[in-house]
Amino acid sequence: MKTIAKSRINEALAILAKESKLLVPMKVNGISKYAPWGSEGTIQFEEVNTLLPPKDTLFPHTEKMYSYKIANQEITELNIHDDSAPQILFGVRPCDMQSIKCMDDVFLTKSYVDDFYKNKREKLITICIGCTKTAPTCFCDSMGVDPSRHEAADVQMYDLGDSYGIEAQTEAGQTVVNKLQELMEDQAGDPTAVSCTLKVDASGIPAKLSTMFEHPIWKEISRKCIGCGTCTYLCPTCYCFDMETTNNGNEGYRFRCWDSCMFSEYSRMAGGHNPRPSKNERIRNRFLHKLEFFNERYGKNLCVGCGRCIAKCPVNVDITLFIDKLKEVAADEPV
Amino acid sequence: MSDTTVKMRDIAKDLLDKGTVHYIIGWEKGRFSNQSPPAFITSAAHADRLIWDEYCLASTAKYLLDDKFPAGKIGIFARGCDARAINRLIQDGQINRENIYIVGICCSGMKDPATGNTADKCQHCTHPNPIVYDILIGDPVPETDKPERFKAIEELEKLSPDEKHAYWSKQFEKCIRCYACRNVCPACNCRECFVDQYRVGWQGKQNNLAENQLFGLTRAYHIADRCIECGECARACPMDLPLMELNRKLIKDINQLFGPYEASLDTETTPPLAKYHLKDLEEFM
Amino acid sequence: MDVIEEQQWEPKILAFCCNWCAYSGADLAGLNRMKYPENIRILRVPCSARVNPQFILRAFQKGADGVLVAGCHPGDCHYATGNYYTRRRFQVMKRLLEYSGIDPRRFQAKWVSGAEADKFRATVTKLCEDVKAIGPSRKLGGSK
Amino acid sequence: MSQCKCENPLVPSVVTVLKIVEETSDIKTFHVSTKDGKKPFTPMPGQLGMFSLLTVGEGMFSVTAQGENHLEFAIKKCGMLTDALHEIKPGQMMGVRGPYGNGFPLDLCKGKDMLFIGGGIGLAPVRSLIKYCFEQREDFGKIDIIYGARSMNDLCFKEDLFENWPKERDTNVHVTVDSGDENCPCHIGFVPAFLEEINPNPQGKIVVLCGPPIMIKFCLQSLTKMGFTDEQVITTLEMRMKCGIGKCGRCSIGSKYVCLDGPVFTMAELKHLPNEF
Repeated sequence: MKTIAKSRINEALAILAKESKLLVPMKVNGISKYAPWGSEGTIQFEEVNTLLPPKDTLFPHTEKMYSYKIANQEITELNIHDDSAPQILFGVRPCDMQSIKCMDDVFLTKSYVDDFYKNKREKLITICIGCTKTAPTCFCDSMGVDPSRHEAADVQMYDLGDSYGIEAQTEAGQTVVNKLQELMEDQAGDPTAVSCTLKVDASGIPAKLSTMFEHPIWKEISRKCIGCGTCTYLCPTCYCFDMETTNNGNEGYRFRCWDSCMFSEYSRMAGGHNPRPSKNERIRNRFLHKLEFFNERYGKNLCVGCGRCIAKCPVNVDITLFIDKLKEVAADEPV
Repeated sequence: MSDTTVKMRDIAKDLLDKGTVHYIIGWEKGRFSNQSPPAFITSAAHADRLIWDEYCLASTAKYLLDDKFPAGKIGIFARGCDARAINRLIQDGQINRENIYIVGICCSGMKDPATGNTADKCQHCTHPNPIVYDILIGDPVPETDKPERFKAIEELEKLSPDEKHAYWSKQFEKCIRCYACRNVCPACNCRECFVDQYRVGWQGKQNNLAENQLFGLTRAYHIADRCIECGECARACPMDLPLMELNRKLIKDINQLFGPYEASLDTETTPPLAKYHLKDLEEFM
Repeated sequence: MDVIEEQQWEPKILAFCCNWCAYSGADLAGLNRMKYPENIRILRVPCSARVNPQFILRAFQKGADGVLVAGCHPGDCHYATGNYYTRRRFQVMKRLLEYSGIDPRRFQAKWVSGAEADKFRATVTKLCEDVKAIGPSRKLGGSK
Repeated sequence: MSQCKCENPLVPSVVTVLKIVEETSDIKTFHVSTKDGKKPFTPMPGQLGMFSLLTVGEGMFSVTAQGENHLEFAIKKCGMLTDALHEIKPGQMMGVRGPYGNGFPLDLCKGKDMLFIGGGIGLAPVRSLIKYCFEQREDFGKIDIIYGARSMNDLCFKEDLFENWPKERDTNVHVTVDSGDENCPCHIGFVPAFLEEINPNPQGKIVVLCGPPIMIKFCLQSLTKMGFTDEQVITTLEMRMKCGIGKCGRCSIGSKYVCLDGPVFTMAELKHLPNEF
């Protein structure tokens, strides 16, 4: 297998950063996230995963869509905003790669393609590094994700202790690997298999959930939720967005920004009617969307088992505890 | 800690069996050993889920707002900060005292699940013993004034305007506007928050430094004279913003300008910004 | 902001003037042909207590370089106690603005009675000169 | 279902308001067409368009009718955007994007008798199908139109209701108002009660039902009482729609997106969805 010594990884990064914007997992200002290589902060290849998911490289928290100029009744200018540039996402973990695959299904299929996402996605090269250790909150192998590799990544790298095994999986990945040719040696070495300590039995959940819309389990699970957006904004697969306008005199722009189904005014309609008035309906909607609705529509779970929501929920609402409780409870008998 | 757990469970069973309370809010173990999230015990059989250990960090008080017109009394285990939060909700007219049955617990401080040493909110706690309760568990813990809780603020005040701006910009750039700080805060109990009134246009929905800072400063100002320094906002923030450094700055100024004051030690004293004094300091002549 | 633009830059100052005193003070200044800088944009409010401190934050965010809140002298308020609340409110807000890095000279609160036309002119002129000295406001994400 | 031809489905194309017809005190119909006098898109009956006043916001409205080179939207004043829309004058330039939604299932309705039940502004989405039925008159059997509103001056599309449609072949129009004085020309009473009075027989009939939720609820009860099956009843759902292309999650019910898989559903389909609308 082709390998690059860990000591020479900075040279590899320098080469990659020449033509395109290179994003690496870093701790910037106390927060671990994907930041441009070279920005002040400490690079973190040894950490299990970042706190902020790579979601905002393809689906930014706030994204300008189009700007316009108005002259009383006329629309004098309307131009679409496109700031997509070639990017390389280095050091993505398999669970986040799976989340990118879920986002591709949402934004690129089902009769409409979202151009803002597509432009960025086409110019992105993903370099996935398999995990060699897991955090207590990781449960990706229970959700059908292999912690050591992911087939959708352009380049797959394995942590072999003092060097990284590297293999291209797409021709975009091959161009990247060719650029790093002179840093590579041939070395035998096989990736160490790793498995999560937190195990969950996620089989048969969509079928069971489809009969449990009125089940009392929702009230019991959602009672301690405080209705904030932490879980949805840290989740790599949450893709709900809102669109708003900002005006400044006779010009302005329309932007889209992340939104959370946990917020009270998320589904409030013009007349004041709200189909999900209390946190009970909202938690039900979020868990059903993650474990059943997305499955019905796209054929895969929307939860990739990264554990960020478990780690950071202020009151420890835990989707794995919910799945465990789901197993014990029969479809209709109360909790 | 463990005999407190036993007492908690006995009291809960007793209250639920006799029907004095409809349900009781306490803490139970989460999945991991350093997690003790809030628990809602509805029947005596479940009372054994209750636990008292050094990770019962989340406040139980604000859940009273989810049940403003309860079928029966609501039981609630309250530490020092929860008791002040209950006073805060009563004084803001959100709940009334007869609907709740408070079991006070003298609290000697909780641990930060990430680092294991004393949690920030407990380091600066000035009232660990509950100031309002129906029964009390444990004997009172010594209370000190802890003036050093304003030290970090004094450090920041010495900086130049540009350094201050740089510091707060770095902090507010991290904010992801998840509103966890607003949703845990007992003083944040408006019927409709200015953040949700998007038709009025108080604040844009974009996530950039300008809107984040507007939200952070506005929320800090809205609770300036009602903040009980429970530290839940800083604990709940996933991005670890130093929110208490904002709230404590306002409390420090209010103490200096209008005389020493601590929020919601009782439910009668009007908060300083809701009243005036003819002889107030004159600065705008 | 290159140098040329620096000279052409004119500060934008927002003044909340209470209808009964400060606004009539400004009116009187106009009647007496008093000259004060035209960068000031006066916003008439029924009482200085009507000014929500969040307006100040929003003003700075939307590009104001200086903000003035002018009300009646304590005791003269048409609504009896309005300006007592204003006094406490803006003493705290002034310090919070300073604490978050905004230059204290950018935000002023002053009592101007209906007869003090000259005090209004002096306050506005001094505020305008201070703000011109400091330069455009970048803080709180001030626009351009 | 015709595809939205502008290259980016989230960016509107610019149109001008040609004419504004004041239907009632709070409902206006807007006639729009592009700068070069053509339709921005050609929707099927029941499809929606995202109508945007750039400085205020966007809203999803059904295309109530379409001419050779203009589209018509009927909009009731009940929110921030609709208030602003009711202030504008002809000549105002707007943004429109679409067509969105699945529109009415025309193959299901072909060859059947049609029963249209509308309430208040609910007639607007149904009117696109009614006009289509009159254009392809021979494909459809008998047509009954039952329409109700709060009072005489709350009836919209009066010209169609009283002049054009009664003249059509094999069509009868029943109009009712909730309250009116004795010399009011049409029936007085609520739509569900009026429906039971007319008592249409369910044989070979498709019902298109659209109106306020309370009216839909009671009409459904009377229809089932009269023997109509769930497959025969079609309705359009009014949900909060933001993107219109089935991505943003706002209009989701269960795994379905109302703006993409709807807004037209048969009652049978609606029964399968979790009742969260």
